[in-house]
Amino acid sequence: MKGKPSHAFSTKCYKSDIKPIWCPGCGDFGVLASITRALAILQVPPEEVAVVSGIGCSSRIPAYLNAYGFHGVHGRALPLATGLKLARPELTVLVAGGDGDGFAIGGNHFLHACRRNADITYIVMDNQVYGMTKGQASPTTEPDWDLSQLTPGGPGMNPFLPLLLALGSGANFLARASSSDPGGAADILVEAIRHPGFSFVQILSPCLTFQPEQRKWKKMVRPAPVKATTDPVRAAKRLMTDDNFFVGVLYQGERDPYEESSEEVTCKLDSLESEFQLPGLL
Amino acid sequence: MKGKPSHAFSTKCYKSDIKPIWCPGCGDFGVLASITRALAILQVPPEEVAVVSGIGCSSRIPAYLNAYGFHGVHGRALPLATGLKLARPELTVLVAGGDGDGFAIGGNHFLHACRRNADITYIVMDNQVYGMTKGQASPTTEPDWDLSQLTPGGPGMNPFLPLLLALGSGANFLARASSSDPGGAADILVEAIRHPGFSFVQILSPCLTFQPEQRKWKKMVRPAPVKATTDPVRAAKRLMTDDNFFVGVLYQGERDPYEESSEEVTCKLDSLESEFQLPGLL
Amino acid sequence: MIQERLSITVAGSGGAGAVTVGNTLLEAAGLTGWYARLTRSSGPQIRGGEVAATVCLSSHPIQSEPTHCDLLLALDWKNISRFADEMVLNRHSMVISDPAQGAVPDSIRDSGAHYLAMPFKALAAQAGGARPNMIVLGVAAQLAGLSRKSVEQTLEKTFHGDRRFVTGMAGVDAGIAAALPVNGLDLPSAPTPSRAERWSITGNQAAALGALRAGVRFAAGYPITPATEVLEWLALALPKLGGEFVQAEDELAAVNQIIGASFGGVPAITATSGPGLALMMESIGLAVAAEVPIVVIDVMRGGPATGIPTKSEQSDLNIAIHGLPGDAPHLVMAPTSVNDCLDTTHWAVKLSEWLQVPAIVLSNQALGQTRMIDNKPAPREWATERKVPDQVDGAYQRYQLTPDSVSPMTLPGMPGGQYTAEGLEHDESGIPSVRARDHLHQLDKRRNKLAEFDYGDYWADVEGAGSTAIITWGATVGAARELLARSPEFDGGLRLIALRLLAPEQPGPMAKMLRGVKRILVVEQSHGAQFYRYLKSGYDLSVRMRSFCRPGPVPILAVEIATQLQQWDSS
Amino acid sequence: MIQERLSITVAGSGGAGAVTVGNTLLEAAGLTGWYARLTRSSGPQIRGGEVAATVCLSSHPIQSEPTHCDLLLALDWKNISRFADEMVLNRHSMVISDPAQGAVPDSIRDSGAHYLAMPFKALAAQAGGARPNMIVLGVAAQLAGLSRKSVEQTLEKTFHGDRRFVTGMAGVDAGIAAALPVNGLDLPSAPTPSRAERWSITGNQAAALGALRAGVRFAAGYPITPATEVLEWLALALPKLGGEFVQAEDELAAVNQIIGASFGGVPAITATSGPGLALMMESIGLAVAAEVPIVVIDVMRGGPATGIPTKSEQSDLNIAIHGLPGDAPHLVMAPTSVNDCLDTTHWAVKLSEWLQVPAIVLSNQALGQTRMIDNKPAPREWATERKVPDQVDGAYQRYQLTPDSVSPMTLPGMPGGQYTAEGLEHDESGIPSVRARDHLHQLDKRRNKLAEFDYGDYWADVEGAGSTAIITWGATVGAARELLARSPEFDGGLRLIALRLLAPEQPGPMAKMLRGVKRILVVEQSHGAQFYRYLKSGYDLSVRMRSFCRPGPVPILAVEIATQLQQWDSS
Ligand SMILES: Cc1ncc(C[n+]2csc(CCOP(=O)(O)OP(=O)(O)O)c2C)c(N)n1
Ligand SMILES: Cc1ncc(C[n+]2csc(CCOP(=O)(O)OP(=O)(O)O)c2C)c(N)n1
Ligand code: SF4
Ligand code: SF4
Ligand SMILES: [Mg+2]
Ligand SMILES: [Mg+2]
Repeated sequence: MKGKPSHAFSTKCYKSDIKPIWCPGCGDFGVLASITRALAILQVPPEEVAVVSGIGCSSRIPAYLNAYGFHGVHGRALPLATGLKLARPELTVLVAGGDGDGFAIGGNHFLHACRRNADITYIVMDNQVYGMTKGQASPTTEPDWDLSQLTPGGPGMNPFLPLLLALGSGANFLARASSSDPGGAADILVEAIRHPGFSFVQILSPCLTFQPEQRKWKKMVRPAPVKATTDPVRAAKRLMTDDNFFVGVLYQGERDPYEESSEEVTCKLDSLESEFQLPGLL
Repeated sequence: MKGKPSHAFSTKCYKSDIKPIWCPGCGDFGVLASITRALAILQVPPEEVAVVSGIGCSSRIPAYLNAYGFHGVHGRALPLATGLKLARPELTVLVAGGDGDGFAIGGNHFLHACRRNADITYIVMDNQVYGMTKGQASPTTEPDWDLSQLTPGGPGMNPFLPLLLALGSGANFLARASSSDPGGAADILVEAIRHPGFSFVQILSPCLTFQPEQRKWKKMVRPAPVKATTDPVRAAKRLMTDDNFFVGVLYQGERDPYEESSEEVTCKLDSLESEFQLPGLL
Repeated sequence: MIQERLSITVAGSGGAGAVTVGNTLLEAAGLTGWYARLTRSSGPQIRGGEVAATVCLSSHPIQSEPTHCDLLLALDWKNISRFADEMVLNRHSMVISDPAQGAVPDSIRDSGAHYLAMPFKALAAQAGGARPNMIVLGVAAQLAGLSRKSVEQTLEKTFHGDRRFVTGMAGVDAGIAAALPVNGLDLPSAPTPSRAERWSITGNQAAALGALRAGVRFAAGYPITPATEVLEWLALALPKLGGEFVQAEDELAAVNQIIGASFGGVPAITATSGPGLALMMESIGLAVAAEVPIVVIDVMRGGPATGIPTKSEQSDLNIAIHGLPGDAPHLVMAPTSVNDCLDTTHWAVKLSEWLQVPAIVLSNQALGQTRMIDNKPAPREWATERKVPDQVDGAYQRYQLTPDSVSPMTLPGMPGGQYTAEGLEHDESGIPSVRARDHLHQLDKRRNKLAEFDYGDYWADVEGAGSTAIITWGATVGAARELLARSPEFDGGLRLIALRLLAPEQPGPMAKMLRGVKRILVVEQSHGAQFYRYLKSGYDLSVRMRSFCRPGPVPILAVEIATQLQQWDSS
Repeated sequence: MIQERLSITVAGSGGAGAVTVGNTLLEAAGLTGWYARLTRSSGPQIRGGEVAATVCLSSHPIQSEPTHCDLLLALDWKNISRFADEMVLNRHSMVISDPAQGAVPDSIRDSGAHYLAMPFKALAAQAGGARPNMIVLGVAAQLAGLSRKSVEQTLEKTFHGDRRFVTGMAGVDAGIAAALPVNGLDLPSAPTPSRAERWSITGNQAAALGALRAGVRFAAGYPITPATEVLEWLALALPKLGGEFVQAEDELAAVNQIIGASFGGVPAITATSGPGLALMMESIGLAVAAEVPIVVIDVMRGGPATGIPTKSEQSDLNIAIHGLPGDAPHLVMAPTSVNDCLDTTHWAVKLSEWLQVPAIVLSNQALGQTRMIDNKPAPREWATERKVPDQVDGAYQRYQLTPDSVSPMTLPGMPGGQYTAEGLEHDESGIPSVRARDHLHQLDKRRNKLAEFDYGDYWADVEGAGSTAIITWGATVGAARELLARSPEFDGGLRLIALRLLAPEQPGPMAKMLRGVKRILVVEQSHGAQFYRYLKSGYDLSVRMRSFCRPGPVPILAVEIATQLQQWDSS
């Protein structure tokens, strides 16, 4: 099997023993599997991994992993993870959550994380719906999806293309994966985690409870026909014209990651304080 | 003179008698002039115009206009204007503010306003700095601008391209103008206001106090060499490769504007209430 | 104590159909002339998790939680312990389960409840493939004395004519038959069918309706448990009434959208819960400073932080009253029952419009998500409309100082009324000002317009005339009301004071209500005694005062209040 | 009353150089052994607006605002009325202006101040093209008794060796000469040069320094007046100390970034003002629930809403204490002087780390943006470090119930310590739970760890032993302190109680401090008596209590407090 780990940490080492609250058939199970598998491929010790999330069905994932986790408030996982990564650069920091958490309430942090380019990996489990609150339209919901009472007749707006938004705001590693192929998704995650700087992976992860049509996704996803481009203009064109079902790494640029200050102490606090000292009396 | 009004409302009709707090030479004076001129061209009665803003030097603009105005809190002008427009569709609603207000704290609403496509015109007076708080880097500041103590050595990140972000989130009318040419800017604003749905105009508006180099902008701006495209892919390419000094309408798509519900009353409240009525007793 | 009501809980894992049974019992009870109430409790799972539906039947309107469960029907025992805290079983209770689902858990066996085994699954199989929950429905109906016909009519509506109706009724009949020989339930007296108009409504729906009655024609919101249904009903109704609903990108947007709409002259509302309210506070402060009327409904859940989203508490009182930066007087009010969500919201809109100030309405999960069969309240009227001038003569001053401190407010479109609504401190015309005098004048104005308004009697309900007062608010009022109804025997008698208007304080009216009161028990569902402390800070209550506070998620019961009073008596 | 200090205001339109004069006077005074203080007041303009710089000199450390202005030097009269509220002129005052700038405004003429005309501009022209503000500097130095040498040394530093130094000194000399014949200023006694270490620092800088002394090595923030300088100094210092500063996209991001850093084990801080604090509240609640230590400095300005960004007030007390949804105990503290910003912030970090809870530090514009020449406080030490286990044995429970209710906290990287920090209610291991028992246990824990901790004497300062107590906090402490120093004559004597720890309340220690007190005046700079009401709600103070509250932007003076007490005496 591709990417099967043969080392010290098995995929099981990364699973906690808490039973997920997810509905039977929820795509998030596949995402969970892909993350544990990716970590096993990377052989990073569980205690050196931190997984940060917001609120949503998908955002419950940290507790299901054996790693340090933070289940924060709705929409703020990216800044929390940014603070963690800049304070503790040696950790492997993942952020995982939903399309509502990331592109509705959390949209601003998404833009700015792409621009800032701190070395974290952002996994969005995109089911085009707010699952946790029982099925409302999210920013990636189709205009004619009419199953929510909040948007009778459907939201009536074109969905966001998250990968395009990320590209436009400066992200440097863009990939799409599918929860129906945890092995394939794991390989993509491995690349994303290895990528220096911010990496963004959209994982199509069906919500069969509120988006029963997504059952079909499994058959619709297929590998991207061409390799990842390093040209943002070409990437933009691809993202604006593809049908959202190509999986794989789609763009990988070379912008330098956000530079933390060195951890070296170059100055003692006392000498900084002396700035306020008065010179000797006249 | 191009666009000179010859009708009932002169540009002066749209000016209030409050003296701006702006520094001498601030680009925002030019923007103010372009707005009054555009309104005079459009001959919309002052009481049917509403100008909404957030906080910043630029966001002070509503009070300098003779129109209904709302000087709200930092970063929330777009949703406030959206609510106003949807509640009162017959008004001409403008939003005006700065790059900090719009792309830092207000970034999420910017994305969602582009997607929602309500019929409002958003004018960002971009000076690549937080003027009001005495000069910190904004999301459009160059990476090496090192005049703020908050970002010693410069922010070190690529600036956002606001027009590209708007395109990526679904905006349908994109233009750039310069405060140094209020007449030209006015003509662009006229087109923007006439455009059905959300229109976004980035006006380069120097802050000579904290960005003295922007004095040069006047000489750097020039009309875009080609006409506005209607093809988003082509627009993306242009926006990703231009030097940010082309002015003019750069993209105009044809997506339908956000549809308010009709103002017609199709049902009386009583009959809606009857949903809760119990059927007669058995 | 005479049995006045009957409480039936049906529990089972997700998909087993406990909720269908609960809904059917409620509707059938309504058809039979009972007052009824349905609450649901579920685990964190969205689907497939365990759920408990509790139906309470009574011949009188229901105010509060049942003190114990009369009948527990367990479709299975999976995760039943999740509900243990919320379900009081004692020797008056009867528990029925299918032995095929395993042994009765210890906690339930030890409760002293009378136990009965009934092979739901086998009975269902015999009844032509009905689902076991239909057996349970039949058993419950029979034991509660609900007619077969009322169940039939309800099921028919639910499944409109579909096959499930026929097999369902087969199951129900089998259940009825199985229950016939069972005795031991202490049935309340059957209801006297009444001609009063009844309705079946949740607090969240009632709040939405109250807003519409008050003239709200714009709403915006971001989904959040347990407030989403307020938004859902508004989204459904507003377009039909010529209004508008917007699903916002977040709460920051939602509150600003309604501020914009209201600035445009359209009364506007949003609904949220604690975390969303926190995000709205900065902009609610803007509405205070710029004097724009808006209403924010906070359907409270367990806190702090994400807390317990699906359960009830009254712990957002602090933030609702004190959560704005600066000195920012505004209205805070709270419905005292499911039905009262209607009128309190209606009133909130009317006051907010009149006073040009934001109103926060504190509902909670226990009110918002409980469905009641109750008397439909007669429509109320309040004559307070927004003060909009017919026309503008001369120089218009938006923030003019007036005798009642409310300034006429022009609306966009009105010639000569142009002004800029301002979140910076300003002078009377709205021009920003840093001068001490302008600041003081506007602060005085914003305080006085609220403090000097006469809110009338509706600000609080008083019941009884005893010398021991129970002061409480919100969902907790029901338990206190029940105590008053049941226990007039307390030494000196009881008096209930239920505040509907929480802020601003009403020292004069409160003093009147307290005449003859010797001691006060302050009852609330919070951990930090938020209400008690608020009363201490805002009123000069010169009698002995005690706090009884307890956090959620379990509702406060009349008996707990009684215990507190008894302890006080004996201490 | 003996003149103990001297207050000099230099006013002029932007670009006229009033601030340069103020800064130079401050530094020169420092070189001469004076204690000094510089405040600035400006209009809304960013540049080119009018500005007033006020320097106060004293032979003793300065606690509070001057009661009046001894010397007003007006470079011009443009918009001087903007400062009218803030500048007390009376018959003890002297006003000097250049007649070429027009007539003295009525308000100033009517104040009774002694007036002197001096042709600044003409003198400057004569003095080889110096700017008029240099004339003013010379005049001020001469009248204040500051040596030419001290001015020269300061100007040399400012202009380091540049041409402006030479022409500047020519102007200064001309000013000194012009002032020689002037008499009429009531000079305070000259300072006794002291060997104590002095420094020149603002409250915002001191707060930043206090954080660093306490071990903060991560900060994030979004600029906002008047808090930005806290962030600026941190941004400058942190990289040199191996730490990190991030300019965030907004306040929602800033507070979450520091939560993330602190979760990683690095003590972290942010600074903001009212509007930004409001945006942070939801996530501060997260830090309460997940038990992550963070410190948030709120440099208060005038409220509500955008309010008066450049001026001071104490009106964020309500939101700081009560602004979180749910029951969310946390620390709120406030420095009592510019210097005390250092130690209070230091202490806040230490307590927050020990108690694993957010601390909100309420500074304000009057403390944060005032520059003082004062004694440098001796370093303080607090031994409270975060409880991090050396290693983990067996199953780690992040939210374990312990005797002091503080649970050991592992840090990422520590093997076996993996857990998920949780904003949902949870059990001891951190697994989400909706059970009443878990909720109660965790609520108790979060309350008790704060309520049962011994904060020692540092929680409040007490001065005097009189029977009339003044209870106050923050920037207002200075005025009360001054009153105590000046007016021991009040009947029964005065006692000052200055609270540094505002929440949680300390009923025991407070009762001790109040022994022998017969009445309490609660002094604060808010419109809504926020502090008074908070004291009433949280303490059982059995003596007579009165509120003296007044909003900003003008600081509260000792004399106002005295008047309040006198009125009380006579009522
Ligand atoms: C401030 C705030 N607003 C709203 C909510 C309610 N809420 C919880 S999860 C959620 C949406 C979840 O959608 P998504 O992120 O797509 O996750 P999914 O459940 O689909 O995996 C919402 C609106 C909240 N918890 N906090
Ligand atoms: C919630 C909040 N955070 C921060 C501020 C402080 N603030 C006021 S204006 C501003 C930035 C203004 O920049 P921009 O929008 O570019 O306007 P400019 O002054 O450059 O025209 C900031 C950070 C505020 N008023 N409110
Ligand atoms: S509701 Fe949808 S997203 Fe949530 S657990 Fe169920 S299937 Fe998954
Ligand atoms: S600071 Fe800059 S943006 Fe603000 S008024 Fe001055 S020049 Fe204009
Ligand atoms: Mg989703
Ligand atoms: Mg700007």
